[in-house]
Amino acid sequence: MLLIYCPYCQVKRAETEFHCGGEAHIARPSDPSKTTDEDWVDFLYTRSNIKGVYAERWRHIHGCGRFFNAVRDTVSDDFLKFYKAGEPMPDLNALAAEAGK
Amino acid sequence: MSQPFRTEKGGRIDRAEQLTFTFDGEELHGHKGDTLASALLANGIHLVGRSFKYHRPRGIVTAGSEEPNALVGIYRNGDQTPNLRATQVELYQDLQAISQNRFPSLGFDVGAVNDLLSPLFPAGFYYKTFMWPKSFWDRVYEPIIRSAAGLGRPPKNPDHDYYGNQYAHCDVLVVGSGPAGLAATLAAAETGARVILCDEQAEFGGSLLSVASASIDGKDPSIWVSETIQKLSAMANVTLLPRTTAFGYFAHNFIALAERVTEHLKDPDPKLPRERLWQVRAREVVIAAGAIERPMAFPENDRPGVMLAEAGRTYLNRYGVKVGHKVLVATACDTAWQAAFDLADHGVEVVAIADIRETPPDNLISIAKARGIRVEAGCVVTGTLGRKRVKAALLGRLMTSGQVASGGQVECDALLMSAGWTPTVSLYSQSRGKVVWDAEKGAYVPGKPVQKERSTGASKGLYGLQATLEDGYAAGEEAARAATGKTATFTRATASGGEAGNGGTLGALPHDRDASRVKAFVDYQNDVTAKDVKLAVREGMHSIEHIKRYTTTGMATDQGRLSNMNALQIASGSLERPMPEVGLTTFRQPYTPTTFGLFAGVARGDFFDPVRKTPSHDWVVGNGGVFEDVSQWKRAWYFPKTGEDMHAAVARECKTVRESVGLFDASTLGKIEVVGPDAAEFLERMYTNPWKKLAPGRCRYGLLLNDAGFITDDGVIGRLAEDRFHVTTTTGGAPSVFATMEDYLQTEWPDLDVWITSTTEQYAVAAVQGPKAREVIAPFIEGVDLSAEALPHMSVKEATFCGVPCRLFRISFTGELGFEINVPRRHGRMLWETLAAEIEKHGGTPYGTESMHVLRAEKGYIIVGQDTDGTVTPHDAGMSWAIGKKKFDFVGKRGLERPDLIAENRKQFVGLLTKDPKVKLEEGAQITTAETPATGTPAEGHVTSSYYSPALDRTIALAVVKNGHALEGQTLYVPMPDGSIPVEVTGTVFYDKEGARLNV
Amino acid sequence: MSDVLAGGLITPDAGETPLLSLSSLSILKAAPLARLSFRAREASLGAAGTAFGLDLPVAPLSSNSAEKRAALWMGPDEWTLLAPEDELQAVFDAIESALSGHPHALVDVSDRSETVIVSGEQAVWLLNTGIFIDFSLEEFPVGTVTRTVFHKAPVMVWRLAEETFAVEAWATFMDYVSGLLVQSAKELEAA
Amino acid sequence: MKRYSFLELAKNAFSAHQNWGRQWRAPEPKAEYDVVIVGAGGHGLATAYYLAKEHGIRNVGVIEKGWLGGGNTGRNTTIVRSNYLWEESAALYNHAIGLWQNLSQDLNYNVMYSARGVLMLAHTVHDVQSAQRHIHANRLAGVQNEWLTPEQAKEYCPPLNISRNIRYPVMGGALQRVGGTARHDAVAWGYARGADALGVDIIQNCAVTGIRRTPDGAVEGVETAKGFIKAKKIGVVTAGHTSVVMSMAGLRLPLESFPLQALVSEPVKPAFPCVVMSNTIHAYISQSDKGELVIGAGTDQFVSYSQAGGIHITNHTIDAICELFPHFRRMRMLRNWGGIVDTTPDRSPILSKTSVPGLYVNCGWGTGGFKATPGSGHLFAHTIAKDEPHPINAPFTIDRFKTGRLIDEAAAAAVAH
Repeated sequence: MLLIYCPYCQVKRAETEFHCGGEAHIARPSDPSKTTDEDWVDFLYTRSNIKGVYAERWRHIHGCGRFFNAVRDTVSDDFLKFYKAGEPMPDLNALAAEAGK
Repeated sequence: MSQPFRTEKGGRIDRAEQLTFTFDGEELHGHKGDTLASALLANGIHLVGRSFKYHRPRGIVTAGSEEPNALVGIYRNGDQTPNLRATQVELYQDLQAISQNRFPSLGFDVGAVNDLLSPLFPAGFYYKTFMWPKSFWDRVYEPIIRSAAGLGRPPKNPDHDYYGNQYAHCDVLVVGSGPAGLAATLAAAETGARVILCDEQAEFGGSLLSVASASIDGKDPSIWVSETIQKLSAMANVTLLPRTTAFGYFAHNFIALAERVTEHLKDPDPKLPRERLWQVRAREVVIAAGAIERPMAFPENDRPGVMLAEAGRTYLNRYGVKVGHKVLVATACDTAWQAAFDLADHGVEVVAIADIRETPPDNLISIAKARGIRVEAGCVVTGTLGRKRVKAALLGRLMTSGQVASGGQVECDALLMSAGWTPTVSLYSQSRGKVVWDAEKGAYVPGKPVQKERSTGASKGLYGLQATLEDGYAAGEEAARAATGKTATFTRATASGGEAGNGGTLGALPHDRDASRVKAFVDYQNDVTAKDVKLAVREGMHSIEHIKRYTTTGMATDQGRLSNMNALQIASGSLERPMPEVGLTTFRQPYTPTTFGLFAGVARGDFFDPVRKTPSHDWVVGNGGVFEDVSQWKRAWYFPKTGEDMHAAVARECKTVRESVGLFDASTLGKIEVVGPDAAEFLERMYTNPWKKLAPGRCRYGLLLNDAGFITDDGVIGRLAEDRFHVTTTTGGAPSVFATMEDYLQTEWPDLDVWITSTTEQYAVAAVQGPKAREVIAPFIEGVDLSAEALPHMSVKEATFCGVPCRLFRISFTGELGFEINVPRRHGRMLWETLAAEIEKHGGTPYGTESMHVLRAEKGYIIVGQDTDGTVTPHDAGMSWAIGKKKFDFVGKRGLERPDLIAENRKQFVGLLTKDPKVKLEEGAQITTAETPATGTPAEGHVTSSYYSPALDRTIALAVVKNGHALEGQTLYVPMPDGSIPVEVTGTVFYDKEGARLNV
Repeated sequence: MSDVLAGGLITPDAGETPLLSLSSLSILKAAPLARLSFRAREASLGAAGTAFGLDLPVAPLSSNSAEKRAALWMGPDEWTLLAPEDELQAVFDAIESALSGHPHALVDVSDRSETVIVSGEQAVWLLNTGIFIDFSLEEFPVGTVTRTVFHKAPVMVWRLAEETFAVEAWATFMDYVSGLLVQSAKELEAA
Repeated sequence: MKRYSFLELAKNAFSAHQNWGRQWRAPEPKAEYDVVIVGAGGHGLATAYYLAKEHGIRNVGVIEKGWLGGGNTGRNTTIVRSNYLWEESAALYNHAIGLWQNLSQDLNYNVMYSARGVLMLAHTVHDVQSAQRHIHANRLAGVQNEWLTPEQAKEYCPPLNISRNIRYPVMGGALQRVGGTARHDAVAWGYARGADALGVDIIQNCAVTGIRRTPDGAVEGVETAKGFIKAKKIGVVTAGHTSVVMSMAGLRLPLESFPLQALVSEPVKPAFPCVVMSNTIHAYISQSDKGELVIGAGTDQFVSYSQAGGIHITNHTIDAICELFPHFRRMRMLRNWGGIVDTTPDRSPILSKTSVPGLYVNCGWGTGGFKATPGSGHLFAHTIAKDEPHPINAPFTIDRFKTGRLIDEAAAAAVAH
């Protein structure tokens, strides 16, 4: 059971309070009618599924209810960073290097 | 009352309290403080079980949780728990134990024939045979194998014990309470840090409880233990957990502990949990799990009476039990000598110390000589004699050539052995740490920490009492500092005696016997011999994981803690690769076998999953209603009157609704209040339908898709004000609809000024449906004009019901005139009972979900999740009308445009009428064009809903059929095992096609 | 229990017998009250606080209380406002009128949930049988309020005093929550 | 290949089993193969075996990062069944059932396929509807599946608790008698031995680090820990790690990899005759020939390659098992482990050519790949050999996610009303 920091509540809580929302920074096209089928499948289903450091969404569903993002190493499950929704994706390579991943 | 192997004095048992127990029905005696194993040994009983594969007689080998042989069943409350380690079972009055894996008795076991046939049963033999004739595998061979395998018998009766759960946080968790663990606990506790100390044994102290020849601060170590424990128990920041095994080390410093609360008690209070799961988040962890002694892999090393030297010492010093009268000590290291000395000091005849080393330390030799013990250096055990108990051992002399020369035979009734020590790295390994090979110690030791932990003392290969204490203090201090930044000064104890020993060996020992005839066991429980490991390598199993799986070594209930190192060495020799290159298999949780009930915890019966009940629940129970489970809810399914079955009750309920009036509890439907200036814009984007022009006071049916374009939910949405909507969802879909809305709102459209609030539980909802619905509610409603003109179909108004504020919807899921009254939940029961009494006056009836399904099917309304299954688009469902054509976007709009969602041949929602109006189709039945389709014919679709319709006095069905909308009037077939049923494709509305009944 | 806690709002329901009453622990049903879910952006907080008669807390997981009023931080744009049962409409109207023109959402959720009061020296122990939160005073001081999970049910926990907690759950989950609390607490009755 | 038999076993007993040969070689990789299979799990080894046996393509190298059978093949709960809802799925898994029935004899290796029956429980009205739909669809498709009442279910599986007083009472179940279990390691080893005997090179402890492509985009070979290996065709069968390997060829897939846990109890005497699954309360259980209760848990909610899940997942699995089989509450867990499952959005696999000429992928089996092993290998071999799918696996393309022609096995379990 992971230990997750909610950047809104500013506490670490057990994973059971949270719902994972999958890979982060996959924006819904702002004008879907102008997207191709390829673009749409990328938005809907294609995921980088990275083995290593990646950014994902979490929602503090049994807490403040907010979505936020986290950078996690999918090999060790260690979190490297938590940040609020809307903030830009951090430099994953830099975070990985810093954490020695 | 004789316990012939009990010492005169000494040990930590309570000699004043004698306990009676039975083993295989035989009445025996022991003392408080005994384990079942020590009590059996005190009675001279070594033979306690039969091995897994060859059914060989087996005795107690260890004094700890790693015991491979002494697995017994314990009877309690008329049922038995299998596979308990006798070394861990604390004795209580009238304890009943039975041996396992033998038939008819432990002494005479027919399964022992396997031992004679063992040449036919090498590792992996079953992969090479039992293939002919083919049908014999699961009919003949497998049942035989299954009944021969297994250990104890499973419990027969439901377990009525209760299991507890405790979540805990601490600064420092210390696992193990030997010298290192106690020192670490003290050091951490002195800083004020919150410390939890757990130990799998009943008493704290670990190895300190079995030493006879050392002191701490000038005192007997066990006295230092009690003083330390006394001190720790007085500290508010310390939690002491005896009988508690740290069995799992998970991500983010989460450690699971199993506390055995009542198992050691004769008559535990039923209010106490049998066991308690501790789920601990520790800032820092100190692993002080110690080390375990390694058996020597010599031929016939499994004879009852052959046991580990340290176990012999523990039984003597801790339990006051002599493991034999004539004991041979076979060793490769110094520590076992101390066992010989202690036994000699208690008057046991130590027939010899056979040390495989050419030159054991002089000081040990002189102590032995002083006690008159024969010392054989460069000497190895090459076999044992005796069947159910060792009688004698064969000795061999190691020659410089590497050969072994016979060294004669010595008589003994117990053989203590030690091949050296193996640090317990299980928890470290579970923490995802990588063990490293320490060639000097001949052991795998913890490598770099991966999580916030450190190993201390013997669990990292550090031995010697003083060194261990110092290391423990340092580990505790470091852990506390890392967790809290705090330090403290305190007095440290110093030890004398208990020096670290040297020596040790790995793998199969050399002997002068016929290698093909003798068995030197590596894994006792699974009957894996040195030969098996070599065979696996010979057959190409070169990965240690392959060797493990092929031979099953290390897969027994001790998870290889006793066997791994010897097996690895043998593999290493066969593979001609050094140990570290062979690698070590992964240690998995649990550290020792852990009760299922502990994991299940409180989740049983009604606490298995919350039972959600509506305010009408008790009334429904009182009126004979039957419930169905819909997600976590209990929903009234139907209301049978005396003598009615479900069919009759439903037929009556439906008819009554159509003819007069019915009352339905709609409280379970999800409700979401959407509020804010952008509320309409938000719904516009979420739902397929247009919302901006919906006037306050009016309702509209809303259809929700996912972005792939498939229907996921639906419900009626009422506009209460410009900026306020009351959204309803399906019962099961409520949580996911809410979560989906939050997702889009927060992450895609954070600029919208709108917020959503779940009000599912704020309101109790009663639906009154039927031609008399208006008359029924009229007496209780104030503040609203109920006339068709003022309150037309699909309206919503705020009003009061019996003076209670309510939201009154005029909507219908039956096709009849209908109202849904939402009152604050606390008034729900009043609402229901008032209406129930009122409808009775009008000849009405309460109705349940089944009738609701029938009534809506007569009208062709879909049920999401029954008529749709996540692959249905609005077009398929015949609901293109629900799509706002002019909308810029909504969830699912783009998905719907994908090629296969607009392709020909999609399955479309239709009605079906059987040619014979009495024949009711089965839901889920398949639909074909051919009357007698060949096997493998693709189905044209399937029946999604099927009922007897009281209104039509015939059966009706809804279905999805390929191109169904174009097939109206055509005949298709529903193939059933006893023949095809012809059906006609129809529209989906069977009753009141014009909707006249709604608009009254 | 002191009745000034939480603005005197969280009080045992006079009509209910205690669910559990031991020297070290009691579990009591709380009396009904007015509960409002208030959602808004930061700019509207001042006006809302004035209308409500109590400032809305902005520190995460904190609460403010005054006589007959309590405001609980639920999220960065979400507060639960508590008032006596009979003041529901007045409070609702006051806030609505003060905030006209400010985007916000105010929803009556008075009946959505029920509360039990868990108090006594074993209160933290009991909560930790089902809640994975560190309730030490350093980590969870008096006044802290949070949503979390109790076994399999979502709940809200509000620390009213060192040894007193309000545990709120959606109404249909309360049988489960209070039932399990009582069952686990029975252990304390064992010899 | 020296054939195994009882006679051979007896003969070898006289020579103290000193003369058994290797079950497979440990060859060095050749410079070039006609086909390189990445991943020596059950599916990969089966693919190699059938390439050699049925398509005469024997110059095949199977490149494995660790030890053969060490991924999900050696970590699953060994359930075999084919009673899937959609015609496409049922055909796929039933193809495997056909091969399972003769697999021991075909491989001359006892894989212990045991058709002891798979019983899938229904606990709600919706479950019953769903089960009935499966049974009707299966009957038309020629797939065995039948409905049992609670009493019949109890008769088939005596330990089952069919009391009406449990939280989610058993309302019946769908039984596939031909379903059951097999010995997972034996499947990998049997295929390895069979493929090896036909000339296939199985290269263990050799990680693939890159997929080299020609200027026109087609595959050229794989970079490995033991150097470059040229290949005309490459089949990727690396369950769990598919995204990692496919990204070496520049392809992104609709996959996410989740931890999936399983566990066994201590061994006990026969206590459980069949396989029981419950999707509603999330549990499946059988008893191994060794006597261990083998229990499958759920997946964690986040992508992870750690092969370790949270204890709360295990807790929920065991509470469900104990609810259905309350006397197992006193049984004890012996071992708990995790695998990595790559999961598609429609919970059906991808078994397909790719946009890269010469590159084929077999992935996305989610939690249920073991049961398909022989069929998957057989069809994948066909797809690679012919450069076009077999009709059975033709629907299992990557493209279906784009066009929307999903084979949505998850949808059938959709939440109801």
